[in-house]
Amino acid sequence: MTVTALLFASYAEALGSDRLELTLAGNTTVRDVVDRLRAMPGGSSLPAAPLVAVNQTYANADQRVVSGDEVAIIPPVAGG
Amino acid sequence: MTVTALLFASYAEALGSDRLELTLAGNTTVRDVVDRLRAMPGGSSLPAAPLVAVNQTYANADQRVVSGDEVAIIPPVAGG
Amino acid sequence: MSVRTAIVRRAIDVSALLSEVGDTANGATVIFLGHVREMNDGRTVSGIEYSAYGEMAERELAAIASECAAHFGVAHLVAEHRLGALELGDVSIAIAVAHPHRAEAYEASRFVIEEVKRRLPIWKREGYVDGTSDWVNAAGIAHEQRAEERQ
Amino acid sequence: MSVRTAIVRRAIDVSALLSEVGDTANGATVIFLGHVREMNDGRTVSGIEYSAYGEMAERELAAIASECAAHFGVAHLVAEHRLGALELGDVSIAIAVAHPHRAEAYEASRFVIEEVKRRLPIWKREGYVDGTSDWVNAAGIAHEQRAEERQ
Repeated sequence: MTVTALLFASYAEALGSDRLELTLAGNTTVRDVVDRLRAMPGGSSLPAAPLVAVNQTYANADQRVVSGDEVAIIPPVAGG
Repeated sequence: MTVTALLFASYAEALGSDRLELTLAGNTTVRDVVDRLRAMPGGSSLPAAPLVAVNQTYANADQRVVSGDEVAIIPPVAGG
Repeated sequence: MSVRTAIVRRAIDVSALLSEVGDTANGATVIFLGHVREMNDGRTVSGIEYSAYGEMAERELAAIASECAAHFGVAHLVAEHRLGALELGDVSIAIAVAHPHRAEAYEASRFVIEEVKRRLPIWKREGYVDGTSDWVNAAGIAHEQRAEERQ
Repeated sequence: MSVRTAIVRRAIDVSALLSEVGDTANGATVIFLGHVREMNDGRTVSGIEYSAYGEMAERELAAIASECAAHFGVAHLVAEHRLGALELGDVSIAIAVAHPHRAEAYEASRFVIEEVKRRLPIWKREGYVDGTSDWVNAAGIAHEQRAEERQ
């Protein structure tokens, strides 16, 4: 299965990309997606447990992801 | 001695005037001024202990007033 | 720091107040506007005539603003209260506060309007669509309490 | 009741927002404005570049406004957040709330800005007069806490 990982701000700079297509095994959770990103070059700057949104809704680390999901890794927000 | 009593809003309507020169004995307090006004025609609509300002500063009922003072009887305020 | 207050007999220019408190040192601006409201206590309002103990109202509003600036450390504070005949929707009071931080900006703004309601010697006579009118005594209970405290 | 929110890439027109929430049914309007501030953590700022997870930011801002309207019963609520390169003093966010009563108007306004700070997926890169720039992590601690709560 394939999910789209979105990266923003400092996280996008660290990984050198703001959008990555990841191929993962089935039975995958948010935590697995984060672990995959952290294993990539520059990925060590991501915290082990960042804030994540799946399909634009904040999600827990153990939430299941399915093929086609958009998994966004959210740096500390600073709106306002 | 003479003090100027100022009346506003419903109190001015009740006494038919917004400014009265009152001649009083010496040794006079805010309470005496209020009592004098309440004894006048229409004065019974004034509360026995209204809010009062002497020379534009809120004052207690037992505050002394002296000749030339401006004693304002303040109806319930409704600014804003 | 700048603090300005006024009791006015003209329309309040909210955009002008905004420009007046705007600078580059502050992160937060809070503006409070009071309007003439169509319904009050179940009666349909046609307009409000605001009157005041003018000189004292000016002094009290200035005092409220000074107390606010000292207490909350506001950077800029402008407050104007309008008198005279106001129509539905007209702005009766505008308070603009700028502060480096938002919590203080909100608290300072709220302080000013609450003190205005408590102690500014201003009265309003509400006109109703049925042709009647009445003095508004919104602060009646607080007023009696304050008067009693002073006995 | 009307509720409108937007993530925009143009200057925020505060007067237009004011007109939008104005009607004759409400006694109180509270406007909050966030500005680009000259000093932050002791460094002199030259400007801020705001970026966002755009679609999610639009959804979250709309959700915040809906929650606010439901909770406080606000009559009108308009909130706009700006993205892109902002200069000193520029308005980054404007929140306008109209309510029959002032206490609720203040509380509703405060609710919106606090939720925006907590959960709107927007980031800012602050530029300094010395030519450097940095991602601003004002909500860092709250962020770590939220992330941990979700483990």
